[in-house]
Amino acid sequence: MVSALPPAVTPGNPGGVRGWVGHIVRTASSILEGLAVTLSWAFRRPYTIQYPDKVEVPVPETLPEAYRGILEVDLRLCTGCLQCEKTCPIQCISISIEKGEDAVRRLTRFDIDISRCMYCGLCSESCAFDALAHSNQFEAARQDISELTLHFVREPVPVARHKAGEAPPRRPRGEILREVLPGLGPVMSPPARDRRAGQGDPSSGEGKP
Amino acid sequence: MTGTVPTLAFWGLALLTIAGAAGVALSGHMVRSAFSLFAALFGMAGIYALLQADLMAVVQLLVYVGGISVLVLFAVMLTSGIGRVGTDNPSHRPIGGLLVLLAVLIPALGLAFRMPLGIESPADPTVAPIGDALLGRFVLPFEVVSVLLLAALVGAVNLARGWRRDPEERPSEEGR
Amino acid sequence: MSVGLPHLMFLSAVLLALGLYTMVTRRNAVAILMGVELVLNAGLLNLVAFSRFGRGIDGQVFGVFGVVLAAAEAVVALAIVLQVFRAMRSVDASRADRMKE
Amino acid sequence: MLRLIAQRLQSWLNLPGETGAVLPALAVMLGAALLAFVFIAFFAGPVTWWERRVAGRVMSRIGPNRVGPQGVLQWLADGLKSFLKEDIVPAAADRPLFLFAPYLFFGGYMATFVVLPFGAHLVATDLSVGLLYLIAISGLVVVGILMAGWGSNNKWALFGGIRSAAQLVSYEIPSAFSLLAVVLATGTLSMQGIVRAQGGWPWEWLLFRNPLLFGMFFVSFAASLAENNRTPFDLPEGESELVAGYHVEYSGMRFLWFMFAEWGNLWVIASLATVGFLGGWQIPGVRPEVIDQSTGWAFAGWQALSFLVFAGKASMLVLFAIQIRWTLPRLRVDQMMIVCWKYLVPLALLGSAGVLVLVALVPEGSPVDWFLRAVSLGLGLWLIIAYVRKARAAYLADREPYRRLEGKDPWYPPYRLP
Repeated sequence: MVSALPPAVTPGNPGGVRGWVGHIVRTASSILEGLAVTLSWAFRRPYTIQYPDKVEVPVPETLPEAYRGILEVDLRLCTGCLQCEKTCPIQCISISIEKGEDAVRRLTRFDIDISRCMYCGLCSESCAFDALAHSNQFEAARQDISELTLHFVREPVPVARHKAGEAPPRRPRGEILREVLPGLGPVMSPPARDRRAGQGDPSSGEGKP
Repeated sequence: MTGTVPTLAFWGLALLTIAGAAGVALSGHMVRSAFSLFAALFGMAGIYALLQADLMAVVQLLVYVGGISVLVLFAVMLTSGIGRVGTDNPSHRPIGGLLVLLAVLIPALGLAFRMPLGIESPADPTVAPIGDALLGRFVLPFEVVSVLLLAALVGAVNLARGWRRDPEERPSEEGR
Repeated sequence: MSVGLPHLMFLSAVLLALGLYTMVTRRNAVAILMGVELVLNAGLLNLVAFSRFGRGIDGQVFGVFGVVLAAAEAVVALAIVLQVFRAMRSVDASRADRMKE
Repeated sequence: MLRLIAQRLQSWLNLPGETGAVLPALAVMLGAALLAFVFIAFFAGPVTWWERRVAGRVMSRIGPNRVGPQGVLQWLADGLKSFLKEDIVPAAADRPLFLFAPYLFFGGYMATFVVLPFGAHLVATDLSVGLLYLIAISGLVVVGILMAGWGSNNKWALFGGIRSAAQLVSYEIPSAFSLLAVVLATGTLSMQGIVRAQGGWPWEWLLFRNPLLFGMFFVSFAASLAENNRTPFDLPEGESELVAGYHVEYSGMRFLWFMFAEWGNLWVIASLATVGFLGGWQIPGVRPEVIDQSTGWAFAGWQALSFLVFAGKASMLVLFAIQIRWTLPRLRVDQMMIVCWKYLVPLALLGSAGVLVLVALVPEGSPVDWFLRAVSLGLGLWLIIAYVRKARAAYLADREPYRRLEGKDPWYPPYRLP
C-alpha cells in the first residue's frame, strides 16, 4: 500500500507553494527539452541501413574465414568415408554409397537437411579431406521446409581417390551452395571485392551503438 | 413520443434496461450483476435522451454510468478475489423476495396502466432553463447539495483510510 | 401507438420491483447497494417522465439533484463496505451484525 | 425478406407510420454508423503506420517501408494478419464478458463521433450538451476495459483494468474542469456553438484568448492523453510491467478492435482539443454566416474546405501526441496519481476560476482583452521559437561528433525518404 513518494523538498527546490510552482515549471521545461531532442532527430540520418538492398558490401563478403555458414560439400574431394554422417549429433547428413558393376563406389546421395543443422561444425572438423566445409552463406529462408534439404548429388559420382597433394583445390566458398540452393543470389562481382579490400579503415565499421 | 425511430428506440432501450435490472436481481455472479447494472443504467440514459431530457441523460451517463457503476465494479473486484471467475452471489429467501416483488409490482403496474397517455411538452432544449433554475429558484437546495457532497466526500475519504492511522490495529493478514 | 406515460410507468415499476427483490434476497452488501441504485433510478425515471409529460422542468432539476445524491450515497456506502471487508474479510451483510470487533 | 421482417416488427410493436417505414430509418442509421466506421478504419490504420515511421525517426531507424510505397499499406497487412489469426478464448475466462468486452470498448469509442464536428455542417447531431456528452461517453470505455480485464481471468489483465479505471476516474476531473474553462469563455455546451464562438485567425482562437486558457489547453491535452491511455499515461497496458495489460489474452480480430479504438482515440483527443481551443473548422477570414448562406456547389466546397482546416489542425495535434509518446517515459502508478491530484486538478480548478473572473471582468473587444490576447499570442510564439531553437541546438551539438565518426553529414530532413 505504502508507496515510496518522492520527497516534497528536494535540494534546489523549496517546499510549499513555491516548490509546487517550481515542480510545474521544471516539468514543463524538461518536457520541452525532451521534445526538442526528439524533434532534432527528425533531421538526422537514421543509423540503420536497409538490409539487404542498400548495403554497400554484401554481408557474406565481410564474414571471416572461420564463419560457420550453411554446409556445402565438394564432391570432387569426398572419399565417402561417412565420418561426417557418423559425427553429426542430430543426423542431418545422410549419405548413400553404391558399388556398381565396375567395382567403383559411387555416391548416390549426399543430403544435408539444413533446417535441422545446428552449425556446430563437428562434421567439417572430422572431414579429413576438406570436402565438407561451412560456406559464408546464411540467408536460406524458403516457403517450404522441404526445400531446405540440400541434394548435393545430382547423378552418381565416383568417390574421390586422390593421392596426398594431388587433390584439386577446393572451389570458392559458397559457389557449390549456389548450385544446390536456387535463389541464393548472384555471385559476388569483383569490383565489390575490391571495394571491400580498400576499406581498411578500422574505425569505419565500429563505434556504432 | 411519436414516430417510428423513437418508438423503436424506446422499446430497445426499455428491453436493455429491464434485462439489465433482471441481471442484477437474478444473476448468481457478482461481476456479471455489476455489468448488468451498467447496462440498465446505460439504457436509462438512453431513455432520458428520448424524453428530450438532454442534461439528465448526460448527467446519468457521467455520474451513474461513468462513476457509480465503475465504483461498484471496483468494489466487487476489491472485495472478492479473482481466484474464482464471477464469484458467488448467493441469494437467500427467494420466496420472500418474490413476495415483495409481486407486492410492489402488481399495484405499481395497476397504477401505471391507468395513467393517461399524457401530452408531451414541446421539445425545447432544457439545459439553459435548468441552469437558470439551479442558480435561481433552486439556489438554496443547490448550495445545500454541494455542502452535502463535500461532507460525503470527506466522510468517504476518512472511512476509506481508517486503518492507516494506527498500524497496530491492522488485522494480521494485512501485515504481510 | 405512441409511447406515453403508461409505458414509462411500467418500466419504472419493473425497475422498482427488481431493485427491491435484489435488496431483499442478496447477502452481498455491494449487491444490496446495486438494488438501491435500481430503486433510485426507478424514482428518477418517474421524475423525468412527469416533467416531460407535465409542465415545467422542475422534475428534471430534481432528477439532477437525485443523481448527485445517489453519487454521494454510493461513495459513502462503498467506503463503508470496504471498511467492513477489511474488518471482517467478508461483505456478507447478514454476518456484519457486530458493533465492535 | 427484410421488408417482411420490418412489417412484422411494426405490427408487433404497433408502430405508427406507414408499413415499411422502419426500413429506411434503419438504413439511415446503419449508413451513418458505417460511415463513422469507415472513417475510423481509414484514420486509425494509416495512423499506425505514421506513428511507427515517426517512432523510427525518433529512434534513428527507418520504420515500416516495405508494404506499398514507403510502407503506407503496412496497416492493411497488419489488419489482414490479425484477421486471419485464431481467436483464442482462455479456458478459464468468463466467456460472455471476455467475448463482449472488445465491442463495448469499440462502441464506447464510436459513440463519441456523434457530436464531433468535422466541418461547418459535417456533424451527426449538434447536441445542446455536446461537450458534456463527449466527456461522459469517453468515460464509458473504462467499463469495456474492466470487462476485458476481469473476463480474461488473468492477473495482469485485471491489474490493467483496475489501473485504467482508477486513472480514468481521476483524470476525468482535470479534463472536465479545463473544458469547463472553455464553456465559461464561450457560454455554450454545444460543440458547434463553441467553434462558432471562436474565429479563423489564431488571435481569435480560445487558445490565445488569455494566458489562463493557454495554460488550460495543456492541462486539457494532458488529461485527455491520460483518459485515453496514451503514453506517458499508458499504465493500463504498460508492456514492461503488465505484459499488455487488459488485452493480454486477446488475439486475432478481437485484439484488433482494441487497437482500432486506441489509435482512433487519437482523433478524438485531437479534435476535442481543436474544437475547444484551436478554433475548430473555422476558415481564416471567412465568417461562418457566409458558409450558412451559401448553396449548391459553393456550400459543398465550403464544407470540404472547413473539413480540411479541421483535419489539418487535428493532424498536427495527432503528430504532437505521437511525438510525446516517443519522447516521455511511462509514469509510475503513484506518479500518475500525483500528477493528477496534486498538479492537474489544482491547476484546472485555479485556471477555470481565473477564466471565470476574466470573462466576467474583461468585455470582448476592450483594450484589456486585446492586451491579454497579445500576451498569450506572444507566449505561444515564444514557446515555438524556444522549441525550434532547442531542437537546433540539440542537432548542432551532435553534428561534429557524427561527422568525425561517420565521415558524412547527419543532415537528413523529414521529406527525404529512405
